[in-house]
Amino acid sequence: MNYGIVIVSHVPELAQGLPKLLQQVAKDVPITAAGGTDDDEIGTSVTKIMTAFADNPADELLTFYDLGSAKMNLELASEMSDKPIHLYDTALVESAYSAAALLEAGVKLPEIEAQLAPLKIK
Amino acid sequence: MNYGIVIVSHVPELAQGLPKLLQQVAKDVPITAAGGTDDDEIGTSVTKIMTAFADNPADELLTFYDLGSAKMNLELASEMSDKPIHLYDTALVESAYSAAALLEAGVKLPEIEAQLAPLKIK
Amino acid sequence: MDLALDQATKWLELFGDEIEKNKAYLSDLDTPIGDADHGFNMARGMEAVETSLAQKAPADLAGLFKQTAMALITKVGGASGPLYGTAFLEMSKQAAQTSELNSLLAAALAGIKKRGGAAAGDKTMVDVWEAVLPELAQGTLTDAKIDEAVEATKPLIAKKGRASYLGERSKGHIDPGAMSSGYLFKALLKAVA
Amino acid sequence: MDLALDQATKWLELFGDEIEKNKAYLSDLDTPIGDADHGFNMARGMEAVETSLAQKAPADLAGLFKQTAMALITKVGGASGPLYGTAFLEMSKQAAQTSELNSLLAAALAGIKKRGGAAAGDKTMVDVWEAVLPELAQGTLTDAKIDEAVEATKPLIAKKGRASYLGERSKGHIDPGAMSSGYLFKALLKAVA
Ligand SMILES: Nc1ncnc2c1ncn2[C@@H]1O[C@H](COP(=O)(O)OP(=O)(O)O)[C@@H](O)[C@H]1O
Ligand SMILES: Nc1ncnc2c1ncn2[C@@H]1O[C@H](COP(=O)(O)OP(=O)(O)O)[C@@H](O)[C@H]1O
Ligand SMILES: [Mg+2]
Ligand SMILES: [Mg+2]
Ligand SMILES: [Mg+2]
Ligand SMILES: [Mg+2]
Repeated sequence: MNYGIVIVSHVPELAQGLPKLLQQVAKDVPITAAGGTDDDEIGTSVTKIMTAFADNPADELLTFYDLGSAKMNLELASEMSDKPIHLYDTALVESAYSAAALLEAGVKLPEIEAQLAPLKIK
Repeated sequence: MNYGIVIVSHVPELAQGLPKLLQQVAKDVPITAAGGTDDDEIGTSVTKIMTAFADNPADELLTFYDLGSAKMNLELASEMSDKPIHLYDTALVESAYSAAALLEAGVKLPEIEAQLAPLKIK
Repeated sequence: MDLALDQATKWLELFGDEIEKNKAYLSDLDTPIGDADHGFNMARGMEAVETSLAQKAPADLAGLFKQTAMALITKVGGASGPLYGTAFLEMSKQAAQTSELNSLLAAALAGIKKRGGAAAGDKTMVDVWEAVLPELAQGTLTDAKIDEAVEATKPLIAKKGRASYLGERSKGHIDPGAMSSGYLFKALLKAVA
Repeated sequence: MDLALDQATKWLELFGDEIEKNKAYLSDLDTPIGDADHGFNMARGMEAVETSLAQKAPADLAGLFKQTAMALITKVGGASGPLYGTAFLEMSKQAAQTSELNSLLAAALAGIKKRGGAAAGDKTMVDVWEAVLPELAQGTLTDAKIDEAVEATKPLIAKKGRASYLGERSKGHIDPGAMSSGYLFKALLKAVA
């Protein structure tokens, strides 16, 4: 089972930047992102999220988001997607970083989720 | 007492993007940021942080960061700064957003800190 | 009562008009407890609904609600997008079985609550839906009661959405999504009158 | 023993040489439990130290350590910057009172622990400093003992720094900052020999 990470943010720059932080400690983990509305304003886009899902070469995706409306669009997108999508209500930056480092180290999903659990804040 | 927010991230784009998310709900709160090393690589810079402190017109600053080494540089910078600096070990995006919205609403610092407390994850 | 295609079409037109007319006000409501865009989000979404329905006239209720849902989901840009989008998506699915209005709206409300996780009292659009649907089912819904339901969100402390970040400070402000849902039900009353 | 300015200068030169020689190895250590840059960070920092000292020859120990601190703080770019930077900053302040080596190093260690919040057993450079300082004070420190202290970080689970995100997976890897501190103390032994 190969896993990838998808970052969903209301802000395009955040969606561009966070993967750089992650890729540094997870060079072999596929990471894609969706940031901003279709017009690159502050908000989220189901279309962009579905593209991030499809563009990510992994079979199964761990997804992280910033604010609640991003979560709702993530859920809509995952209902429309074939891939298994895992969604975490954890601190965006810190939990995506943890997940990335742990995936690179070959840690299995249940153990990763156990480590993410204390970061649940939403 | 007027408060401002300073964002410190290892990534330049994150430091550019997060303030946009915050400013949307906190148009009157001064927000500055320091992202990346002096060469704009992944890391943090005491120099950039001190500039963010000085450029922020507020008298007192609430600061948020991503990873531990950013915190150490924040502390170094605050030791070298005249302004009172408050540093939070809370989820970067979610707590900076909370603080911004609450400052805009005129909430006092003790109440803001009470609301940030459950977001402490580092 | 069974909702006819022409009534539903009128419903959406009237709703779109109210949104367009009041978009600045809705965004004002979204300022102290949000990011000041609810009206503009909804106006953009309803304009996309209008465009979609003009480009392709739906054959039936299910089609009308489906097109509406997709336009809102893809164009609104804020929380109200997935929420109203899901509401119309559920009505679209339900419309394959029945055109009975209360049944459709119940499916919509269930969808909103599932999508957003809100319950009555959380200071969201759900508060208006929960207050309005029983009255509608009894045939006792009026504009005044809709106004009351919207106004009733004022003293609540927000538990969902951007307003929830303000905590106590969300008290004393009408919820913008509640207001737009108020417009939705007033438009419905006119459309089925 | 009192540390003389020429000994301290030699110390930093030898340390800089070891860092430059082993930067790829240090970054390799920083790969399974970090972001693969510790060696490059330290090399950049020590090059900046060399430049700074060449541009302005410090008048005394305090000046030497202060310039070293500022170069590391501003140029290292990673956690080791504020940590080693604080170590030398504290030695600089202490050097205003005394040149006694153990006293200087104790001040440095206290600074590192305050800055990073680490304790012995957390799998950081602190583990090496804590093991080495008593031996140094007794006059019993050897390269072999330094190697042991560095190696002793291998089975530990990291509690601080980027390695701490790996949890259990940080076991079985030598801490890179411990290794660079190992070079620091080997260089010291040579410089004061
Ligand atoms: N989880 C939720 N459940 C129900 N309604 C919600 C939820 N989150 C937000 N809302 C509604 O959405 C409205 C805000 O919509 P809008 O301003 O368009 O989105 P955003 O907050 O993303 O800018 C709120 O007034 C509230 O009625
Ligand atoms: N809080 C801390 N206290 C003590 N040492 C630490 C701490 N955080 C990190 N370190 C040390 O720093 C080393 C990593 O340095 P470096 O790779 O230059 O920084 P970064 O992790 O920011 O890339 C670790 O091996 C460890 O020895
Ligand atoms: Mg809004
Ligand atoms: Mg919005
Ligand atoms: Mg490193
Ligand atoms: Mg680094």
